[in-house]
Amino acid sequence: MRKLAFLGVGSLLLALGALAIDSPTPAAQAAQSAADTLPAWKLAAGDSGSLKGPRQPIFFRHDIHVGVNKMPCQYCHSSVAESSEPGIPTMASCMGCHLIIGGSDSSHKVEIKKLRDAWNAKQPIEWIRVHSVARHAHFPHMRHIKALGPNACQSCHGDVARMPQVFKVNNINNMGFCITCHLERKINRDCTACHY
Amino acid sequence: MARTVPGVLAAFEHIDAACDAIQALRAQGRTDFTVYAAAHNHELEEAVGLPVSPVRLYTLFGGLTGVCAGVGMTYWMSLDWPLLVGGKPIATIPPYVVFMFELMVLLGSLSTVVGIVLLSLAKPTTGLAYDPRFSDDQIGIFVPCAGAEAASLERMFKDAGSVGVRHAA
Amino acid sequence: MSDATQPEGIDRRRFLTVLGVTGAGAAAVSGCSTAKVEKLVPYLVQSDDQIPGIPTWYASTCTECGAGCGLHVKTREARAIKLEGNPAHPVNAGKLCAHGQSALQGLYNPGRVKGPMARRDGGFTAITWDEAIALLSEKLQAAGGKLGVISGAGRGTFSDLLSAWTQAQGGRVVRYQAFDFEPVRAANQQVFGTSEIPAYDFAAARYILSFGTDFLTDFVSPVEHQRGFAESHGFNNGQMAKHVMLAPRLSLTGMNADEWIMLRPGSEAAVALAMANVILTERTGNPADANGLRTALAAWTPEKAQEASGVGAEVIRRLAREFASAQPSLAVAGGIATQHRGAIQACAAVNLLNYVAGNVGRTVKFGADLDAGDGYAALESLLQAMEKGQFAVMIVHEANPAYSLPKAGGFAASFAKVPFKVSTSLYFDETSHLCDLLLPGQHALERWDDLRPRRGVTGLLQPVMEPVFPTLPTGDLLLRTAQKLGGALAALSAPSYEAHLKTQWLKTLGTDEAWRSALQHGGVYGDTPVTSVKLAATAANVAYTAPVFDGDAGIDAFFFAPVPSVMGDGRFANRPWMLELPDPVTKITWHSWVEMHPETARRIDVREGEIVQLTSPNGTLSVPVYITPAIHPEVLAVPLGMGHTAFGDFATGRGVNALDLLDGKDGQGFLPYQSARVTLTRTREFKKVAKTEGTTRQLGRGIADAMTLAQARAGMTPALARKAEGHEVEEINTDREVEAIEGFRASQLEKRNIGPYAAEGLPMWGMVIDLSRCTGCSSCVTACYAENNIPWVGEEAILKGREMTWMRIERYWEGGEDGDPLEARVVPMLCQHCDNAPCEPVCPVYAAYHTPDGLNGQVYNRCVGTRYCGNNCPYKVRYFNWSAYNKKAFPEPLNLGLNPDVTVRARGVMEKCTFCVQRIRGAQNTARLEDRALRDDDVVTACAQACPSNAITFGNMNDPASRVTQAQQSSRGYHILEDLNVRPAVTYLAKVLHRSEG
Amino acid sequence: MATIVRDPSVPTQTHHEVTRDVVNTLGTAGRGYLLLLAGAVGLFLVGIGTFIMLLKDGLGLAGYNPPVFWSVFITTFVFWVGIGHAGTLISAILFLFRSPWRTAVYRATEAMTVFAVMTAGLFPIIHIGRQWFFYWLMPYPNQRWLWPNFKSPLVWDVFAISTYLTVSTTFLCVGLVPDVAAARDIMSGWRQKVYNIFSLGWKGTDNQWRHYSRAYLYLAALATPLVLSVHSVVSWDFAMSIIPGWHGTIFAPYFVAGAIYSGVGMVFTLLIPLRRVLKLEHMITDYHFDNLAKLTLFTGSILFYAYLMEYFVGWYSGNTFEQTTFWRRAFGPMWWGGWTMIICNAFVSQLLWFRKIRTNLTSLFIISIFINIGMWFERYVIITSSLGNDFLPFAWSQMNPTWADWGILAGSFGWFGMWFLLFARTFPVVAIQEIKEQIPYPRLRKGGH
Repeated sequence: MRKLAFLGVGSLLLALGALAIDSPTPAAQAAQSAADTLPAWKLAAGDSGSLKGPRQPIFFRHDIHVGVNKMPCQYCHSSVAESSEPGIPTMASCMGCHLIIGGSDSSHKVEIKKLRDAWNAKQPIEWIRVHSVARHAHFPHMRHIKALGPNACQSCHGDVARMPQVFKVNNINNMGFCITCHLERKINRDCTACHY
Repeated sequence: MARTVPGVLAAFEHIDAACDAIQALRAQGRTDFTVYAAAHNHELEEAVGLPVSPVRLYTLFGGLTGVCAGVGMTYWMSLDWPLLVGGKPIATIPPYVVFMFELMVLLGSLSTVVGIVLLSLAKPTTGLAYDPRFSDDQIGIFVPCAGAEAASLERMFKDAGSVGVRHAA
Repeated sequence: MSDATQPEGIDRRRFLTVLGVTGAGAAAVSGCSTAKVEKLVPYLVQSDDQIPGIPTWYASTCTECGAGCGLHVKTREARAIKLEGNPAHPVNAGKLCAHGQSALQGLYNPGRVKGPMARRDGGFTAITWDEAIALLSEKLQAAGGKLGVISGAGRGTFSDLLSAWTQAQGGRVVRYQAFDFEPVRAANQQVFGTSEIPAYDFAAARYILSFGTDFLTDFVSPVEHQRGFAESHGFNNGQMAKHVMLAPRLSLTGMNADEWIMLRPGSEAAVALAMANVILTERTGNPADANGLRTALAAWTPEKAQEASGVGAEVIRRLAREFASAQPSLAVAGGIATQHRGAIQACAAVNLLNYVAGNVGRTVKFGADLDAGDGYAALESLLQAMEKGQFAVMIVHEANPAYSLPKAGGFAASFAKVPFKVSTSLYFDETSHLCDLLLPGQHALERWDDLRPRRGVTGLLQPVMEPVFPTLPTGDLLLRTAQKLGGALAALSAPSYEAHLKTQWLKTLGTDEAWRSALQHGGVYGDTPVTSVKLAATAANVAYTAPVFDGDAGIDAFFFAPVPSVMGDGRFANRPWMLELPDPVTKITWHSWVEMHPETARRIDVREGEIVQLTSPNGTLSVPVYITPAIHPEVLAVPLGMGHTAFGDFATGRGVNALDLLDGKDGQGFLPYQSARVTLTRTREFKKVAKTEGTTRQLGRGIADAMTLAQARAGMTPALARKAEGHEVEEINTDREVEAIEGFRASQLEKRNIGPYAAEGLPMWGMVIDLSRCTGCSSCVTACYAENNIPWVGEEAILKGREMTWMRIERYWEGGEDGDPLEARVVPMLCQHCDNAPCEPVCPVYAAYHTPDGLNGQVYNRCVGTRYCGNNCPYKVRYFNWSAYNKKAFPEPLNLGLNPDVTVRARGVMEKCTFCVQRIRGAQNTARLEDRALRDDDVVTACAQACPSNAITFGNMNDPASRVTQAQQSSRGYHILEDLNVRPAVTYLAKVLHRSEG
Repeated sequence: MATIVRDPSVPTQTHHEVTRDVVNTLGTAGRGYLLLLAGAVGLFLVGIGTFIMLLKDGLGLAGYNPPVFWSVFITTFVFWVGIGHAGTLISAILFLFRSPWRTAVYRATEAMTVFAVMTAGLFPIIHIGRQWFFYWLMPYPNQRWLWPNFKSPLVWDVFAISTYLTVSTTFLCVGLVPDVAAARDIMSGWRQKVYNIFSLGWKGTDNQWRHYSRAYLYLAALATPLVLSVHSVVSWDFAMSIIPGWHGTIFAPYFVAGAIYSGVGMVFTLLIPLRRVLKLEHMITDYHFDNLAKLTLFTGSILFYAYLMEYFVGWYSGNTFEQTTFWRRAFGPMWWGGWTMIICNAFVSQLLWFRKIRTNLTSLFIISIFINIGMWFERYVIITSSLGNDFLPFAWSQMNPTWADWGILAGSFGWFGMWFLLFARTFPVVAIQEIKEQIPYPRLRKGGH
């Protein structure tokens, strides 16, 4: 008697609806998640399996590049401010630095070598995708950067600067996650803003 | 099996006889007796003379709750995320009347059922002597009592025209 | 606009997958978020002009027909995803026909040859390019000059190279187009002493007389013609040209005629001569030398023309007078639909007519020297040589003679006599199946090339993406063989065809900058010169003799009319977009048919869909009947371009090849398409015709409204006009009711302005469609398919009425009964984005709702598919995914052409026109980044962009200055089904009929 | 106790006989019954198979032919909802009217109602394009914060149907309690245990009867407007649209009458064989069928009038769309459907003016079959023919059902039949206690009060 059950809910909806709606704010989630991923300088690729998030072909350390070396996100994800796609760094831009920088620690040397080999073989690296919005939702990155400033990345992607291995902090595929923010900031909630 | 209540159980085949017996019991000022019947019967009802069942209050309450739920749900949900369709106002009464009505009927009837259950439970039947024929063609009267009283009641029932009297202990 | 300079080292068009959502044509399927692991593959080196998520545009040139229109190619993540016209191009000025746009499906066609192949023991086996070139060179070596080439390539650097290459080996090359204009050229030779094809200036003409020429579809330069035609024939503050069609069958062009005069096939010359005669005798001030024709023409009286053509003498006189008095006027003849054995006469007669009316030089402009092949005669002589076994090697390039020549001509047999046959065709077509070596060339969007369609216009082609398959541009093939063979060929020493092309261009351009800007603009465009012509001595010999038809006349014999349709000469038959595009006249898709006049059908008692056998001396065809009033009772018309025996899975075995009833032989130097009589036998078998039309009459519902020129000039509204015509007008709402409705609406508008709807300065998107300009050419339909990832559904689904055309062209017939003239009305029907949309309130989940900017939103991923909206839409413009069309319609590599900005709809959801919301949002994003408000021209829908006759205007109705708001002011404006009070955002401007007074 | 001129509404049996006869129907099943049941289950499996195909390949398998976006599934949905109505009418409305002839038949008809609505409830799910998202039509809290559109008649439907199902089920179960108790007191073994549970400890004490009889009255009072509302809401699925042929104010009463008409038709189809199989001839008598027949005649005549009005208004409206629609309904490509519906419903029902036909079970049975067919076609014609030719002639078309449509239709009959047969063997199909209520208890002293 599913329908019966549903109708029970039906009469209590006001209360339940309110409950369902308050989900933790992205900022809070980011902070909490950052706490359990403090950057450790020496991490071999072997360790990456024990870390959150998918294991990448090269153990690329966002925490070192962004956290320690203070590289701005847009240095690599260059098109984020002008295009709907942030873009991922070309092999060339990686090599731009790593032609010289071979890594101080042995565990780093190994990974950088992988990069150089791939470059010499003219073989692009197939990164595992961590964040992907459902394909029926269009997310224009540039609009969000324009509105929230160049460092707004973490409001969705979490504090990448402290992640040895990037993982999903927020379920960006939950429409509720987008809506929370749009509501807080009193931004257009029109469906065809994203769905077309 | 709950312990049985001691008392006298009389069976009747004739309606007038049963009614007479009930009248007699009430004349003695008794109200604790129980009358069994296979069907709803007005003569018996009059004889027993209990007030009208309060179950209708449950119905009323349920119905009203339904209407309110109907109003609240439709209005709140329309305004929670205002979407314009067909150039009509975002929240508007006429189509929502349907929901008020349906929920009224639904909750009304459900709470009525709840009513029966609760009210019947108020006067439990466990342990009272019972005979299968009461759900067939006989009328039964059970009076909780013991000893001499029981004997007098039995005599009274016999006189009234009972087809059989049994003592439960 | 990006140029083609290459970042050193790495090819700038590396084939890359980028970012799951946008890359790899990754079909964004609605409804489900995928759990499977997605890969991100970075560029090695990102080219300076490729930014993921942002389209890159390249200028190029269309090669689908000889017209040489300019292209803008939209690419995303190094994939071509949309073709649009190049606004700077003199020929098409930013517009493009359906054929041109379908080039994408030529590029991504699954039927392409995926690499070089050689015939080994019967079958084809893949080989490497080096082997292939070695093999070819060796054969050429051995051939010792016994080399023949049939090339369909347009005139340009490649054709020069090809002839240089061939002649250096002592071979013969023939440039052959199936649809040529030889009769026109012959007639021009006879009358004006020049064999070139003139440019027709329709825009300047005040009176257009077409002798069966379908100049909007398949004649010389269709897009250019349609632009001009819309300019002159479209109603423009009180002015419009008149268009009269004299033809046995109503073509797309005929459908746009103000007057259709049905004449007997082959009798055009008689009428044209009579008209010239009338003009000469009645009118003074003819061109001086024209008077010399008086005696020559005196014999051709209208009465004589009447018995030849069945057109009343008085009508002929009237037309002649109108034609002469409207200055300048324009008469056109020629084209496949009139290519009978009297075609040269007809064209010559029309030349005289134009001349005496003083149109030559004004609307008929010589000097353009439009590209025409070497002609059918040249091909015939080549074939005879082939028959005699004079060739050791035969190369067929971008031509398919095995299909486009009548079987009776025996091409296959004589082709078989050539020991070694090579095809550079991109597709497995009939000809390549006969060949020994397949050297697939590259598609126009993959290679370097250029075209010289006419004097003063040179179009460049540049690769917009990495080749889909490992193919080799035929130019490079020639150069590499040349290097191998050496000898006389040593001169052709360029390292690559690209280099060769550039050197050729630098000869004229000089600097690299000039070359770069040429690339950016898609070519070099100068003025087309106009040379004046005089009557030649032979002009006086023009005469009319009834043309000969194969097969004997008789009561049960019909004229057989193979007519060009969507498939052209057959080259488009392997493209689903074209197969699914309803024929503009009959609205039939996916198969062949025979058109029959209702009287005829009644006489021989056949019903629509009955399969009949047409028999001519040369063969037999079985086709289902389609009954239409738009054809001469003695004529049976069958579309050309179908019935392929090879040419990919889409084309093979679809419909019949009308050429099978013709015999190829003819002395006059062209293929006489209209030269057979057929007899008809019933089979009593039936096949439901896969047409998209329900009923052909609009039952006085005022859907496609029209008014006379006088009424339009008087500024009448369509309703008034209908009253004036004496039609009783449906007045469902009295004035008081209308008032009440308005009052009610006002109160509703207040109540709904909450939340996002209360925002200030919102746009209100709207559209205006001018029916006096719209020709029904269906270019917008294909544009919509390309832009919005609309799946084609196939014949079986169309038989169940399940086509998905967001934009469809409805065609209604008016009149045609008891004397009053037959008239075609076309209405582009798309989602009207009603303000009071009936589809919205019935959706239980708000999947259909109204956006704050006035769109009728459709949220695919919210739709559960109750289809109530489809029922409740009075315009029937909502389309449901009955099956998983998104999977079926985009097989590899067709999926590469998907537009990443538009969700591909999954099975079970409703879809419809969105006013190209992705373009609107895109423009809004750009404007936001540039901190400015939207401009009027920021958003152009795909249909409006493509429309060759500029019939569609789109914009913000809340902006009083916008073009759409201006256009809405027209008194001709009306809404379809206005009485329903759904308040559509699409306004139609009534068609205007230029009928002769009295 | 027979009298010279007896009131046919008063059963001839004694209380004891009533109990015995009814409870006897609960015995072990005979061959005929098992065959019927097997048939029903078979049809149901056909339906399941078809539905799986639909899930796999999509609705394209059915004969939809746009602009005909709705066809057999919605037709069958309306058909079954309609069937339901007769039951509630007889059990609730006639209860309020105290009409004596309802008692013997109402239990069976009410069971029919519940199972018919249960069947109907499946169809909106089968019919939609993405069946796995059917629950989006219900207002449940979700992280997207999306709610259904309460302006949509389809959401009205969801509420109306689910309410109707719930209430009629409750009504049925409440009515069953005393009878199950009676069965419990006679039966032995496992059956007794089962009934013991279902009887909820019913003893028939004065107190229980007091609340029970009252509550039953209020349930009937609530169910009564529900009967009328549910099919009105269903009719609004069509009437709320703008499609000529659907957009009619007459629709609500028209559909309700049609519903009851079809329902009573189904009652005949079920009861005439059932009473034979269960040997209840002396309980469900000609007297009851006669009254049911009169009800049929009444609703049938309302339907007749509604048909006339539809065509009249179509013509009188002066609205070219309405006129075309109705012209084509009668003389267009769907003429056969149009006339089937008129003949089977409007004309056949008029035969019931004749007492001979009314009282002859064979003729009644045949007529009932006509009614079932006619009413299914009525919905089919109204839906497909109106959709097939509405505003834009260019888009007109007709649809032909395919195996998928028929498969689902068959499945629905199987599903319904299965439940009804199971019920008939498991629970008293005649209301013991209400029959007894009509039979006066014997008296010691003649005359009585």
